[in-house]
Amino acid sequence: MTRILRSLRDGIGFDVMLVIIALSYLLVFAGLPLIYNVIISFQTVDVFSLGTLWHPNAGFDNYRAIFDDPLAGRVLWQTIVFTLGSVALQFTLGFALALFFHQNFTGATWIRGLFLAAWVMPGLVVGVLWNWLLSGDFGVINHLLESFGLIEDPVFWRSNVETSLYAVLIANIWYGTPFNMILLAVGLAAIPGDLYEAAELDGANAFQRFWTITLPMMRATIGAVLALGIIFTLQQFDLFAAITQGGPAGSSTVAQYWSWQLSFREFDFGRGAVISVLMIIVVLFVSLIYVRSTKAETQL
Amino acid sequence: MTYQIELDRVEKHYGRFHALKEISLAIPKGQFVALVGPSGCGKSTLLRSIAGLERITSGTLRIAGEPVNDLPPRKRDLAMVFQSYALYPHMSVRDNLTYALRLKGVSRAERARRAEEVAAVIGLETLLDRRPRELSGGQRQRVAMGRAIIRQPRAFLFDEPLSNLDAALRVRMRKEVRALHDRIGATSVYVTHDQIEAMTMADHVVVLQAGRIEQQGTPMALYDRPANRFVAGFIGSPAMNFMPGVIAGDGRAVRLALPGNPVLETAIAGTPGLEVEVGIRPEHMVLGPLDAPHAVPLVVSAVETTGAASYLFTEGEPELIVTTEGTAAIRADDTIGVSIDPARVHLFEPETGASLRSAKL
Amino acid sequence: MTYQIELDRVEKHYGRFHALKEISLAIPKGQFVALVGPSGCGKSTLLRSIAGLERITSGTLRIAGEPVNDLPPRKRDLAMVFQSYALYPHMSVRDNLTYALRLKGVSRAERARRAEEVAAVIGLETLLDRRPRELSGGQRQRVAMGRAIIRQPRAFLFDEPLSNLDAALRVRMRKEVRALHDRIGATSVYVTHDQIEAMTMADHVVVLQAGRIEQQGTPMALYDRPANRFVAGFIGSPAMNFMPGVIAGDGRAVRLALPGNPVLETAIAGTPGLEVEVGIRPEHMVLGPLDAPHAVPLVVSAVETTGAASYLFTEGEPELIVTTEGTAAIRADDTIGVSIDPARVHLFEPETGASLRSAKL
Amino acid sequence: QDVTLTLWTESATAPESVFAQEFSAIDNGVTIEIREIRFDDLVTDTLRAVATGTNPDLIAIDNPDHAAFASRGAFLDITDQVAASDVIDIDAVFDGPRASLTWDGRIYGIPRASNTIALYYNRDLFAAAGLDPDSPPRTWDELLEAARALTDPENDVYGIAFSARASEEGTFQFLPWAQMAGGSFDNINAEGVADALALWKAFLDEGLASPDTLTRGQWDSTGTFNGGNAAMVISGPWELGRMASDAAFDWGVTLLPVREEGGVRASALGDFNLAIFANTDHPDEAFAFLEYYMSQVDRVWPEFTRLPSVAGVALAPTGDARIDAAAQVFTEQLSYARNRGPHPDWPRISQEIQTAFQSVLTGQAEAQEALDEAAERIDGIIN
Amino acid sequence: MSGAVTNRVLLAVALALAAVYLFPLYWMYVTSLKTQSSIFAVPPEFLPGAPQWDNYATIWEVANIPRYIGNSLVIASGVTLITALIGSGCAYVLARYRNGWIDAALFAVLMLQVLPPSLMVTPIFVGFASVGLLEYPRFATILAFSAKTMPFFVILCRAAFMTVPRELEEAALVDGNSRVGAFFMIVLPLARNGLLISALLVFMNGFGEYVYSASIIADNRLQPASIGMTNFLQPNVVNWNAIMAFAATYVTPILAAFVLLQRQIVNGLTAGALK
Ligand SMILES: Nc1ncnc2c1ncn2[C@@H]1O[C@H](COP(=O)(O)OP(=O)(O)OP(=O)(O)O)[C@@H](O)[C@H]1O
Ligand SMILES: Nc1ncnc2c1ncn2[C@@H]1O[C@H](COP(=O)(O)OP(=O)(O)OP(=O)(O)O)[C@@H](O)[C@H]1O
Ligand SMILES: [Mg+2]
Ligand SMILES: [Mg+2]
Repeated sequence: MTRILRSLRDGIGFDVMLVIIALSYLLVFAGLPLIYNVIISFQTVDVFSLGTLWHPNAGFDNYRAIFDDPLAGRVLWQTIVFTLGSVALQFTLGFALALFFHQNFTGATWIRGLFLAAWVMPGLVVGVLWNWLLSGDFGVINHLLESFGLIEDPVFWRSNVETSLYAVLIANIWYGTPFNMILLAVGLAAIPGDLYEAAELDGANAFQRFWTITLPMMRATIGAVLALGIIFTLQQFDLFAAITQGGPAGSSTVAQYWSWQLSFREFDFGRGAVISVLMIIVVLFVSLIYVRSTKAETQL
Repeated sequence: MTYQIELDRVEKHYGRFHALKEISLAIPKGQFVALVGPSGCGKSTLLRSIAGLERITSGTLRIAGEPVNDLPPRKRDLAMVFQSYALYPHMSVRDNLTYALRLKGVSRAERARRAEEVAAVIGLETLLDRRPRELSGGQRQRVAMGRAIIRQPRAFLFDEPLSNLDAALRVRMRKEVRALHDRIGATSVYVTHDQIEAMTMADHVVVLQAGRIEQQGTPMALYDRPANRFVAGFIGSPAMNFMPGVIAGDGRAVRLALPGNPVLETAIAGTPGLEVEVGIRPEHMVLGPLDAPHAVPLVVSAVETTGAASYLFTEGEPELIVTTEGTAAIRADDTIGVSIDPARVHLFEPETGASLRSAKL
Repeated sequence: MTYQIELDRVEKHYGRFHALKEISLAIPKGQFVALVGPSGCGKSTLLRSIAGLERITSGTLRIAGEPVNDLPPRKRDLAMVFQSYALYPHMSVRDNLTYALRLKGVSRAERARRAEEVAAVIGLETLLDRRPRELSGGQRQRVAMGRAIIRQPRAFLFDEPLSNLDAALRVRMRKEVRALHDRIGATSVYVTHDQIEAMTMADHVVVLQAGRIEQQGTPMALYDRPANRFVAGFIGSPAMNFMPGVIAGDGRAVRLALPGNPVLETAIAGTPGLEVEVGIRPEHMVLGPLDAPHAVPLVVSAVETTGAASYLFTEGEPELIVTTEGTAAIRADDTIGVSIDPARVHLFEPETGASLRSAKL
Repeated sequence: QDVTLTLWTESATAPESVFAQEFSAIDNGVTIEIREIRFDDLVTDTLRAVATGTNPDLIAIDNPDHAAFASRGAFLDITDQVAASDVIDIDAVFDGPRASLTWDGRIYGIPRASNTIALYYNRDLFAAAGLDPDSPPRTWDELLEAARALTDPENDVYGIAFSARASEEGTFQFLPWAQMAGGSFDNINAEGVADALALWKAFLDEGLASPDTLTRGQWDSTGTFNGGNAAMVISGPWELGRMASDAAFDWGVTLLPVREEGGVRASALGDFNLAIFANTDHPDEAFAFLEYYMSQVDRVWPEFTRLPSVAGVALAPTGDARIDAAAQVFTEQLSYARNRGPHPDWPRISQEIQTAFQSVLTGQAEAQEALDEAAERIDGIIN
Repeated sequence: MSGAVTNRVLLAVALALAAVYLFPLYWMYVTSLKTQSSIFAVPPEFLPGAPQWDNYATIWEVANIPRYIGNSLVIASGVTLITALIGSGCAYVLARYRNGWIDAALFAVLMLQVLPPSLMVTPIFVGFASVGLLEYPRFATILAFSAKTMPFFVILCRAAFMTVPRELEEAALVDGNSRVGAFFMIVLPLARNGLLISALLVFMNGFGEYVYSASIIADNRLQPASIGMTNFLQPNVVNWNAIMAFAATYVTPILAAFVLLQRQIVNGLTAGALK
């Protein structure tokens, strides 16, 4: 007993305990629901039997139904475009802003703070705002583009099957950029200054310093931000609900929105769960890649 | 004449702290300059200012004749060994070494060759693929050194590059550095706390104290003719002994506040009766029989020996150190006779510390 | 007898790298042990193992008689100066110094008092409120030192604590540390590259090479009776000169591969005709008139002088170093006569490097 | 012993909430606690609650969703109490609302109110376009013509606004047109429905309605009408208050145009029902509240601008002539209103209808094909 | 270019960027002052013609804003507390070692936040109902949502802990700290920036939490502001300007606090080199 206590205070027990606590918490409150979702993806779930764990077995019927759905292919493609587009642009813009505000100029820190506004705003409000901004007739974006002479006729961002996905994408980029920026800013600030000094003396220009010092030194942060970015984007829901409802004609439906529609609009929880299981598989790969990438991190 | 590195009344403030005060220094191409001074006197600051890592507050810095106050470090083409090493933690030793070459666009094969070459010099051939975190302190320092010497810059700046190395390695590195310096005809500024390094490697030694240059000159000039008490005490190890004295006789002799109040004839003229501070290096106090003429009797309080030499510490105020060769058979509480070479005596003004010899020159 | 620190066949592996090999070492209470060895030989690893920062792979470590392999560092009650300082960047110098006291629950007033006291010792009274980032390299090192000596632990572990200090400060710190050690009767393990530190401060010197203890003993024992060529070369500065030789005469003499093939009568008995490696320290080669008996004529290739002593490097293979006192009037290309004290000659087996003297003892 | 009932509703300012507070204030030992739930979450949360037995005693629920709960026995069958009640006269309830409450011939609730949609038009713009503000369009052709005449891109004016978005609102707006053309939710591919779709498509393709019609709700569409950017809008009585205060022009309301002169009229039936859950511990107190509600039903128009679902309730004048006139139109329109369903799987049926009209309007499918496919899928759901 | 000029140019660019970026926020404020219909005006009104200040008065009266915000604060604080308490330790360990177990744990942590709340809430609700946690709805919400924010927090903090030199912790151990003590006194302060920012992000997340609160908290009096706001979203009537006024009322103070705090945090000292 004292041995265990001692180990908790000073030894490996301390580490094990810290991880076990967090993991068990997660397993209970996130793991069980996740398993539940996997289970019901193989069951026929009646709206009123939601409360019980055991439902009629459906085998792979739900999966078949999803794969046979004409929407499936489009949703897959749209999900890929939306996720990769969002993450790539959020990250790039976030990094650019973080670097920009990393320079020491008057007010840099204050103004950077303002960029966090998006993070503070509830998703619903952001969705509504972008719904208006992107509106074809009374939308400010069209108005500005027209007054700068960039477009002739208003673009119906939300209602054109060609652009509706991008309408949500734009809003999501706006929404997610500050998250990337602030975390990358923290990562930037943690790089010891003398490395830059050494690199400068070694003849590295700003660009080279970025590629050879900043980027590799920020591996841990970048890996985390990207992995989380993908996962968050895969959960983005409010913006779809507020801007396009996945329409018109499914042109902006992505996996998570479809899953929600199946579960809570059509009350077909089994099929909704199938999509979440497919998303779990995607995230599984993302997680694997992330975990692998941590091998290349640098501990100071 | 244009100098390779030239500082003209350079000042540096850290906030309210005045780190460099009116530093003027001109280093011709090819010279090897040692920068010495007590801890915290501004040596690193001076190096960093030359490198362009610190903005100097005022004054002008020229490299090869051109003012470079506003030139970014990478345009100055200098190589520096940081006191804190500043190794790239995310790169292997090999990549640390060849980073500058890579930036210069040196081919991969050439880089590999140079890395091997330098690794041999710094003795890390087998560790090229390790990360800095997996190296010992001295190995890290050697990587820092290797990173500088792999280049052929206009000037080298070394900030205590050998402090964590053992004596044998240090001797080897000293030679290698000096040979490299001579071979590529570079200019070097070398910060060190090691008297031997400063004296044996440098063409020119600059003594800094509290951000100010106290004296500069060849190593032997500083040893033989220190401009003031500070330099006298700083150069030479163990440090010079100081004691009060009074100018006696016709002004060409000095009476020491030592047992027996010996009077030494010196080569320096002064006003009789003037109180002075007398400095004598431990190695200029010769052990002899107690009854020899002019022998000062001193009681030993402690003996330290390094094998090659022994240091005798004497009782009384001020404590003196006497160096003798080899392992002396003398122990604490023995009384020894010491005779002093009058030609090697230094006199300083008690208040200002200025050397009286130089005052008269 | 129980020892304060006792290592019994301690091994340490870093992955595949074997850093400590069968280290057995017993340090009685109150002893001051210097740990020396070339860069990367495992000194820091040994200290860190004693401190409990590295888990030893096998063997037993005892402190005050108790095995502590599994005891966490804080229960070992040791103070350590890290080679890389490891100052807490978010704390002022004062807080860095008093952190351990705070953990012990020492009162605020007492802590303040102790901080002032230690600051005076390390000469940082005016910098107590600075952050480590705003200190020079030497000042940081002094804080690291202060952090250890503010405590009264069972043992001190010092990892090159003075390497970045100037000579004068180093002398002062040496004395302070040794005085502190004696006052509180602690046990100290002191890693250093500075021969003088090792020889003058330590009661006992341990020479490490490639993770193995080569020899241990009092400083003078190591200087006078090195167990092998490695120790002989490592202890003493400048390093011992080595040259080939052959046992001659009745086995009590050795013929050196030097100009004139001098034959020295030694105190060591060997088989005539045996090839040996002969070691002579530079300070045991005495300059004398060229025509003196046994004088070996050597041509000087370079002269280095530190003021107090000069080192003459000779031409030919092997290069020898001869130490002379003061500033010699000798220059390169001069021919000097050197006589060798036969009593100070060391003989080693060429293959194993083992000392022949010890082999016969 | 005080009895506490819980009522879940979409709004704390809706009539049932206000009446529930009054009912609690009456010294009858019953207190009703109200929980507001966002409309979008109402059904989901209730389902979950029913599944875990944490459901309330009373609920106000959108009428197409009523059948799902009634058919599973989640709602209390109040047929007998209603029959015995002197306050509630179920026969006075309009057919549409009554059908939505009924499952298998039994009664499972009372209607809260009713609403439907009609055509609002901007009299000023009519005049400006040379149309007679007093004879608004009565047939689809007239409607199309009027929309063409009223459309004025120069001044950012669309001829007509409505909502065709992929949500229940879209179904609500589309079904009347399908019904006027002879279709119904269980016969969505009836012959004329394609014509109804053609009409909508014409509005969009000719630029008579904003392309954002596809993603915009009724409230936002009507907003553009109020702002003067659409000359006509199809919407319901809930707009009257906003329009009266915001619209800077003269407006009128008329019945939805029919397919051709004398054609079948149809309209959508909206608004909520009130129901008691079967597992309540206090069915009598809960029913007492329903009775109280019905006793106050004449207040839903003047105080809440909602149309009572019960015949014979006079609509008290509001003091705004336009609103009072509109009330008459809506009351008449209500009499043609048809239910969505009732069917327990209504949301899925509705989804199929939305998919059909959206894919046609975006040009991704031919009208008849899309409708046929929807009909087939709906058949699968119904049977 | 002299320092002062560079400074001013950078500032100007920053302001321009901020202006573009913050436009939606501006739109929120403007809309909250418009009439119901002028929101839809063409061309859009950049300044409300007749500011409807009483939109604010209305929501302040109708919606019990202080109560809602109070609840939001309770939930956000609870979530932050639990997440930070449990998460930072885990993040620290995951940063400290490199082996298969750690990889597995890291993987698990990341995987466990894959599902969107809307899909998690049903099983959680069912589970909570069966163990009676629904009796304490705010606490239940905090528990459930913390599991959502924890992986996020762990992954980010792990990156922060990676920047703390190991040797400092060792120094603390030798100075007499236990592992726990060294963690709290040395490692935590040094990873402070990343931790605080992550915690702040978690707090913000908790402050705007909607899905769990909406499902779990039945009692209006315990519901957070995110739900209070959506009460203006009714099936046919959507009081946009009230929603915007509501959002503005509760976003503004938080934003202000955030701007102030992040400045301290991101700019705080960094560990830097050891030597
Ligand atoms: N983490 C590690 N992984 C692998 N090898 C290591 C690691 N740490 C140290 N070593 C190796 O172990 C050996 C001993 O290292 P240690 O730091 O003890 O040397 P040292 O004697 O203190 O040297 P120095 O005088 O240069 O500080 C070195 O060769 C070093 O390269
Ligand atoms: N960022 C800073 N802020 C304030 N003072 C500083 C800062 N950096 C250095 N100093 C001070 O400036 C003085 C000179 O520092 P510098 O590093 O040049 O000393 P140094 O001569 O290199 O000493 P050492 O031999 O100990 O390395 C020191 O007293 C130091 O405390
Ligand atoms: Mg320095
Ligand atoms: Mg070491």
